[in-house]
Amino acid sequence: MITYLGYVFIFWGTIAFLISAVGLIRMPDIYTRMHVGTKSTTMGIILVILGAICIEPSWALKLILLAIFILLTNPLSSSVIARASHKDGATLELDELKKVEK
Amino acid sequence: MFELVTILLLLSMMITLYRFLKGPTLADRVVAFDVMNIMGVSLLILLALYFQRSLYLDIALVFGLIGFLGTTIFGRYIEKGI
Amino acid sequence: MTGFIILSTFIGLIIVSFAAIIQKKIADSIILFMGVGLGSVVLFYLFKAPDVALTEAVISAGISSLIFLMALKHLGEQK
Amino acid sequence: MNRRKISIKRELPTATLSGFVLSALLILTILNILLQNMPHKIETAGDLLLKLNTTEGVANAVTTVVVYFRGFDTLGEISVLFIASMGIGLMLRSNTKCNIKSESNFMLQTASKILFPVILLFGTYVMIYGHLSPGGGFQGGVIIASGVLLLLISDKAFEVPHSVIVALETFAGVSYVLIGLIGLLVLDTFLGNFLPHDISQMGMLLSGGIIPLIYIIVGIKVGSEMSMIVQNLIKRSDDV
Repeated sequence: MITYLGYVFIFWGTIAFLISAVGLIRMPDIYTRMHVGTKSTTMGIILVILGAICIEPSWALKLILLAIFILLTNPLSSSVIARASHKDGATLELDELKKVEK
Repeated sequence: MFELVTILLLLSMMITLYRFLKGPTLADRVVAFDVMNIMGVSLLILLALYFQRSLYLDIALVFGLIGFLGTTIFGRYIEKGI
Repeated sequence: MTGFIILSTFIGLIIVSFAAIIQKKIADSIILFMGVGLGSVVLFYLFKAPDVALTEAVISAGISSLIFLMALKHLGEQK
Repeated sequence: MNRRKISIKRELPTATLSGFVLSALLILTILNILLQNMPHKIETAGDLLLKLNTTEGVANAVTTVVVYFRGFDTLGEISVLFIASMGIGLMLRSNTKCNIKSESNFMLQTASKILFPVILLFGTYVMIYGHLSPGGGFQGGVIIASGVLLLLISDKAFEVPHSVIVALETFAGVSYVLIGLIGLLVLDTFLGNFLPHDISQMGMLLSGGIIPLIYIIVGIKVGSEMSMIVQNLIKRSDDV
């Protein structure tokens, strides 16, 4: 029974990956792509790890350690990319605030 | 069940590969590489479940811990800091 | 099932490595080379060689890209 | 100077290519038939190594080869890495400017101080458990060098102290040869396993005899050499 629960978790995790991959193509500029690519994959990997814990409860220690590593390092890379592309001079494609300032 | 999940994961990796190959600037490619890194970690977890070997999780641990270093180095290169 | 994953990884690896050759800028080639490293880790893992996969993962994650980028900076970017 | 343009279609010999493809398919079919008719019970090299593992008390077949049967080759590989590190240091020594232009992200500065001990601990885990799980001295050393690399690209003022690196490298090299010579005295082979190793305890941490010790030494040496290479590439400002 708990195995099926685990597979349901993994299924929703892969759906999150699929949403992230489609958004990576769909979005127009680098900032929105970075947003889509990092938020959704964090949720996806956490769901996959939860499912794996449900399927094999004896591996729980290593998998929780892996989840902690991912939660520590994933926001870091997104912030580094955002700062780098801002310094490189990337602009927003749909900038609503520019209309307000005019 | 395992087949469905793996095919979904491979499909999303293929879609990400399009952005990885096409991406107009270097930063787009780096973002796509970061996403593919996380997808690769989850593919390694699924394969460890399929082979029933808990030892194979060590490689996923390595990717989870130091996989972000490549992204960081490229970020520092794009902002001309390194 | 394993054969299907191996086949799709092979096809992706061939496409990425061909794209890495024909790029104009060298920095683009380097990030595509990192993708080749990721694919080969999955491939070694599927062939049940975890030692080789671990070594490839450790090398290609951090050190390799730094060495290539620093060599690029030493030599100067060509147009 | 107008060279005649040759179209790709005319240049490609299609008949020859299709001939190649057909012959390759034929060879593959013949190989497939031949391999199908072979007897199924073949004693591969992996099975032989697994038999040897039971005599040495080590669960990882690669470790048995690398440390027991090719221990002297490992010494040679370490010295090759040392020569590479020395060459990079000598070539980049004359240029004494810092290569890092700007301060890094605030998040990166904070996170590197949290992540560095975690990476160090994980590298030590990969080193010590090398005889039970995938990994070993070289991989653990490179993981530690990656932690040093994270500190170097996040902090502008950080620098690996040169004297510490020299002391660690000398200690590791000398003790590797000393352990090998003790094995030569006691058991008549270089790197003989003179510590107790029970077969009944296979799978435990202390079942490998001198294997974890050797892997720790190799990891210290590889880690210090790789972090020296990384620092020479990034900073280029060693004042020796």
